[in-house]
Amino acid sequence: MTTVFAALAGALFATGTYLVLQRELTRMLIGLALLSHGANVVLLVAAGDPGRPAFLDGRDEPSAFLDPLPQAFALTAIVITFGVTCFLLALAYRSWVLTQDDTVQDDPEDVRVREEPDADIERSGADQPTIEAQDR
Amino acid sequence: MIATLSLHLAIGIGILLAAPVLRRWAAPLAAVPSLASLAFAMTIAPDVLDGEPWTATFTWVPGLDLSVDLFVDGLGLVMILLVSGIGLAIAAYSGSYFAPNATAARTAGLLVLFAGAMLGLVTAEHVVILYLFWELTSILSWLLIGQRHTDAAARAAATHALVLTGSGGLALLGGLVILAREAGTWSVVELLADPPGGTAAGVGLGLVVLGIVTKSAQYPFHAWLPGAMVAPTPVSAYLHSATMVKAGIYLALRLAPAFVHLDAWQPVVLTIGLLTMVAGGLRAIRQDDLKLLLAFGTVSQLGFLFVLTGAGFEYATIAGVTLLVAHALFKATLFLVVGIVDHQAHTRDRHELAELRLGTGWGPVRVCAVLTAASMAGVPLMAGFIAKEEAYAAFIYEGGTVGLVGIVGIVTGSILTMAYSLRFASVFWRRSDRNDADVKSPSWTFGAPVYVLTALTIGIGLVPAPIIGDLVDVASGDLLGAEVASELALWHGVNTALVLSVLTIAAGVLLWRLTDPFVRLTGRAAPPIDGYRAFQIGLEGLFTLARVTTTRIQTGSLPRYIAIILMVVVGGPALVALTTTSLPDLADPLDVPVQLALAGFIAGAALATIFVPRRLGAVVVLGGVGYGMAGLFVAQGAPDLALTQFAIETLTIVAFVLVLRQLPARFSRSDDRAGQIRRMGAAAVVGVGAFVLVLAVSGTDPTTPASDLAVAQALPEAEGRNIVNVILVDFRGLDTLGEIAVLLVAAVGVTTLARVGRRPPRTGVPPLPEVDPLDPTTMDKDART
Amino acid sequence: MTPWIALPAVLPLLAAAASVLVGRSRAAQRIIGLGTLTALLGLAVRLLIETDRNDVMTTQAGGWVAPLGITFVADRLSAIMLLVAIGMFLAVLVYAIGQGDEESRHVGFHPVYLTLVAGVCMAFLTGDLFNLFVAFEVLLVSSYVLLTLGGRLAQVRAGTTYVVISLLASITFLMSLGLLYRATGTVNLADLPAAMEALDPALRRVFLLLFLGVFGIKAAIFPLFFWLPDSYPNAPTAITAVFAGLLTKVGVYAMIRIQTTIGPDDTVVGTVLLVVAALTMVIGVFGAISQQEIKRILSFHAVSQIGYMVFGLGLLTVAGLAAAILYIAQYIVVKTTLFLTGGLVERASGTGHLDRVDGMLRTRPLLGMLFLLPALSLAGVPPLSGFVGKFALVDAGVDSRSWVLVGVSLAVSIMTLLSMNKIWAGAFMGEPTANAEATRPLPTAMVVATGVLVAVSIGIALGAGPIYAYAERAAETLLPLAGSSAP
Amino acid sequence: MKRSVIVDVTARLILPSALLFALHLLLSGHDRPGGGFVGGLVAGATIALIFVAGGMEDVRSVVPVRPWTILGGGLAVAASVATVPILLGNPVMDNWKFYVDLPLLGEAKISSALVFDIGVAAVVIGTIFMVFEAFGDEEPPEYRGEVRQGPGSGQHPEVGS
Repeated sequence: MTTVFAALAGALFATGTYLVLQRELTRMLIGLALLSHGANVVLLVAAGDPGRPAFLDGRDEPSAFLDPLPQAFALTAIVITFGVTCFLLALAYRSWVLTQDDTVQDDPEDVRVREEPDADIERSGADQPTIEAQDR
Repeated sequence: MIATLSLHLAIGIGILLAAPVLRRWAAPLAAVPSLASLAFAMTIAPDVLDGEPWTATFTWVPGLDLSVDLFVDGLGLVMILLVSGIGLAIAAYSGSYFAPNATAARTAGLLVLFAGAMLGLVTAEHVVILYLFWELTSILSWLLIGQRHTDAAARAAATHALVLTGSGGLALLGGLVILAREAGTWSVVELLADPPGGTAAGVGLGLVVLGIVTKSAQYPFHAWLPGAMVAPTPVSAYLHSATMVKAGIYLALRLAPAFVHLDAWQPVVLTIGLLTMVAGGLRAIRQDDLKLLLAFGTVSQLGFLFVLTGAGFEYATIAGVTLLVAHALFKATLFLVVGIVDHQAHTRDRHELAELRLGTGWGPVRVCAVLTAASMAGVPLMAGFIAKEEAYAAFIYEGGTVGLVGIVGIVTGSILTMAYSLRFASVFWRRSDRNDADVKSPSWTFGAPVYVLTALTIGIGLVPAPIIGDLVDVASGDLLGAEVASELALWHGVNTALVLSVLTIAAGVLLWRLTDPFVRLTGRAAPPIDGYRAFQIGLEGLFTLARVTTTRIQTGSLPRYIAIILMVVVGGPALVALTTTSLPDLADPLDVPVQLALAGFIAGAALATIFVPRRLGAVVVLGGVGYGMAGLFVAQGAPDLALTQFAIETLTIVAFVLVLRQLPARFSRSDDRAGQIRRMGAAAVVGVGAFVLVLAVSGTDPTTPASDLAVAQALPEAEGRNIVNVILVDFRGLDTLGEIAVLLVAAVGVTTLARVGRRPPRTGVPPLPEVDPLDPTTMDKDART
Repeated sequence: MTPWIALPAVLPLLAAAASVLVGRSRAAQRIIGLGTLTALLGLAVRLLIETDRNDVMTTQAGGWVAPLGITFVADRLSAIMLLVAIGMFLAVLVYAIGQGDEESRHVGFHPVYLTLVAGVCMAFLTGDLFNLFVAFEVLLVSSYVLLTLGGRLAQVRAGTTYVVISLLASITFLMSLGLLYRATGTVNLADLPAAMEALDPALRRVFLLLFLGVFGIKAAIFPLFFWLPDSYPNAPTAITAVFAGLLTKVGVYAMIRIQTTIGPDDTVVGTVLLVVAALTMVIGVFGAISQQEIKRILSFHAVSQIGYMVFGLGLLTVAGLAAAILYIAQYIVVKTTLFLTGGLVERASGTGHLDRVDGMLRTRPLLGMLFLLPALSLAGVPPLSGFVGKFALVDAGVDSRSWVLVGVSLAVSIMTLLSMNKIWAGAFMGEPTANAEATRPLPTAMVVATGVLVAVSIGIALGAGPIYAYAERAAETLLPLAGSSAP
Repeated sequence: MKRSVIVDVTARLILPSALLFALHLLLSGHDRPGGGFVGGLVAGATIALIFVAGGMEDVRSVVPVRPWTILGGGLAVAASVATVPILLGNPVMDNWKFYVDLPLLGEAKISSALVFDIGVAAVVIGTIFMVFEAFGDEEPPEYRGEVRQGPGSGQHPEVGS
């Protein structure tokens, strides 16, 4: 049984990772959602073998229940993911409003550091003239 | 002593803070701590001279055995007298040298702090406290050199000094900590009384020597010192001749008797010291700028001092202490003279100075300049002579290879010293002319420190024994752990040392006459790069290395970051699991086909999200994954979860649709094949990683006490039948509380981002910058004016 | 049972709710924020004193017994972290109020700032890994929102990097929790060591690595740190100060917790940590000396300095851990101060770019001092607090014969000094640039908040004795089995 | 968004029953599937329904309070349940309950869990409301993209504010 779930988790993580590595924010968002589903599958694995819903109606052996604790974890996680997803959507929206572009660009300051190598040395003061230059 | 140090700290900081107010009062105020320190030295002097070192302790971090342990023995007393005595002279001098402004006041404040640090250094008895004050002197010197901070040269020189002495300081710390570990004590005295041996101690000692060598401007780390001459002259006079550069010498004096028995010690010390002495002298004799001449002269003399103080045998130590005193006196004086000249004539170039006429008022200064230069050259009747004579005698007495190498080296160096001293003095002994002077003569107060210090130089030169004899004896004795009677005197009779002195002076005069051809000759033999250039290349190399590394690693590309992070965090542990744990059998029986079908559906939908070309389409397929998950939850027996998943999935899709309607319908197509393959690779690593990790834990079958408790207590204690809900609101209610806080914050963020800067729909009036999308009052009207 | 120790985790949430409700009145929001943080500061002081008396204090949420309900635990480590954190939050809030900008422009600032406080406090106090996950989510979501308040392009871009990578950390955290529960049946930290005993030691190591990786992302260790320098500098100054000063340290805190809980004697992982520490120090400082902008330089240092803390942790000795704790405590203050000063420079000159600001020393000497002291402290110059921390680490490293790490940490401090010199030479020395005339006056609240923090860091240096002793006792509680060794 | 009479009428018909169902889920959550989350979500779904029917204006006119109040109030209630017991010297989020006799419904249980769940539901509803507030408004096309910025420009001045 767990092999199936392990495979499902693997599939969700793989597809999620693939999408998260795209440059379009929308696809990254979808990838994140898939990864979250993957984590929920792991929580389902943690809950163990399928069982009865965890309701106490007096008929069941307690051990027949699906472990309720991971269920509670998953529920909390699902709601949190929802909140964060909404926020990311807003970020994507804002990004679109500002740039009319759905892709994530490289960090401009990193690019600048890469392309303007000389500024550092000047800043360090290493190439400044010194009094020793007067040495004859 | 602690009170004295605190006084330095308090007055130093006070002057810094009140600099704009103090102005001309800063210099007199700066003299106070030095006076206090001298007074303190006088009170303890009788005991110290009787062989009773003064000690004090102040606990700091007991857990790390850090305490401010101080002690003053003979050498400490000598150093206190030098540091505070010359500090006093500098303070007096600064009052005339600087214009009374805030910058000058700040310099004075920093100098006070520096004096305090130096005093701490020479009285520290705990190796870490020694390092502490050592590093403080580096930092303060950095600030002092950089004082004229609008000058690019000053900034560069400050950086250079900081990096070199700072690195040396860290080497020193490393070395001291290793030595202390090996010796099992943090106490300087105990460490030296029973010096550790072995490889580790050797490495530690090497690092300590590295610290000494950088701080005391020995070759090849000397170049920061001439560079530091951009500092105002009082600073140069104090730091770079009399005090800071002596820190290394001071430490060498302390270490030498303990470690001189090591095979490598004397060769290392002699090589570095003599090389520095000769090379510094060679540079000094070709300088036209008087301050630079003195700077290289200082480098040379530091080499001389290092040889003497590091040599480790009795007479060398005595000579070392004597030269320490003599050098501080004459070098400080000479710098002050240059400062006066520079201040009045606005030049330090000997050719330019030769063109200028100095009035009669210059007489005393010129006399002092020549006399002090004579002391530097080691001419009889001067303090320098006494020291050099002792040094010659010491190496002659020692004999052997060390004696021979030493005597040849220091005679060579001293000939050079004689020559550059003459070069310096010749500027001042020219006949001056009448009253139509080009240059205004210095005021009496400006010259006073020079006159006093020169008087001391002559005094010691004439009658050394009464003035410093006891001090030198006690200092050397404390170092060597033996009774020492140095018998310092002007006249020891005609002996080898005296003959050598005479020869030195004669050769020096000859060399001075032949300076120009000699410089031409040696110029060709000069090394291809000098120390400064080497430092510069090193620094550039470091910057280049740093930049290349950084641009390789910090590419700014988010997908790259994600790939690395996921592969490390998921792939790494999975790899460990794969290789070290026993994974269960893959083919375990599958008894619930519904789950298999659902899992297949979910996986298929997940895969499909990759290929759907339209945004909305991809979202709908993603919804399929979510509903599939809900189905899976039902199948496993988790209806609450399924219900929540179902509702959330629906809302998520709605939110997606609301946003995506603004965006283009289709994803852009990229033809980046290599990128696709890299992405697939990363995806495979992470996917397989997750698979392996789940398998790795699937073989375990733990008891779950929390769940059992939840089942047992839900109804009787929490009075709820839905265990999941009871967990959420009772047993683990805090999780839920955190979770709704997340929702609230997300809502805040969503509205901020979605509505910031949105234009009012109908009015057409551009909004004010202060439009607040989150303000409840604007929520209704969309804009506030 | 000491119920009040849970108060720092929930009181700010109540305050946040109140702050939302009084959204129309900025004055009321300020009173709520400052009042709550002042009250928390008092609580934190009390916690510090009482944990020292009792070693460990616990409370069960809702009164439910141990693995069922969530346990809150306060030991010396949590107490010292909490105190420093709340102190920073208070100082930065004062600074932010003085600065105005985001604080006055957005109703959401105060509530979200308070939820951030709640998340951080909860993370320090919880004894339950899933609750730690929730605490992380609370503080992370708050940080997302604070980072992007204002919605400027640079913020949105930085926010994207930050949010996506933080989310990945959260997802992997959740996955690890699932795996852990499956393997051990518990997420309660106190139960973990016993539950782990039943596991294959190899699997135990897998878990340790998993959690260290997850927390390592938040702590910004090599090679998981990339997001930090690209995101932090773009937030409003006050926010960056809290983030760089504090948030990454929550990650380090979690690393310490998990290491001491499930792998206190796993020397293989300890060695891995030491390698990571060395690389983090070096790569971080390399990044710092390559940058031209004050906040970016400081952000790379935030990475580099994490290496020192991981160094202390990786030694797996009481001395190492004590040094790490002392280092973290003093570092949070120092780093926050530096960012605040950087913000003052930006405020005064309109930019933090070293090419465009010069001669601040001439125009604002006081600012020079406010920068210099923490900068030197960061570089470990004696006798400032950074030196004590660094010395403690070096001492512990020598103790464990970790020569390479000792060497690297000393070399990195000189490079740190070099890059501080770069800011000093670039922004403070030199002729004031033309835009110096356009300088704006600095609000008193900003300067005072910064000045107080400088004073606090000096206080830490002076009081290093008792603080180190406290840290040592904290480390002894965390590593009861490892022997401490004297020099 | 165009208004459709059918959708409009349907929405208004479904609305009360949906809200009742949400209330039911909220109150019975302790014993049956449901609870604050699910109740809140269902209630939130009704907002979606109104939105589909009449757009944001209708939503605002139907819901009498502003989302900020719902959110803040919800968190305040939930956080109070956690905080107040500490101030009284009990564990954080201590549970309590009492029973009241209601005229029609008989004995009813009022517990900390119920109060807490109400707070949870309020926050969920508020969040969903907020999402619609954020994205729900139709934007006139002429305002879109006016603050466009080329990619790669680093320093960006106060865009759009």
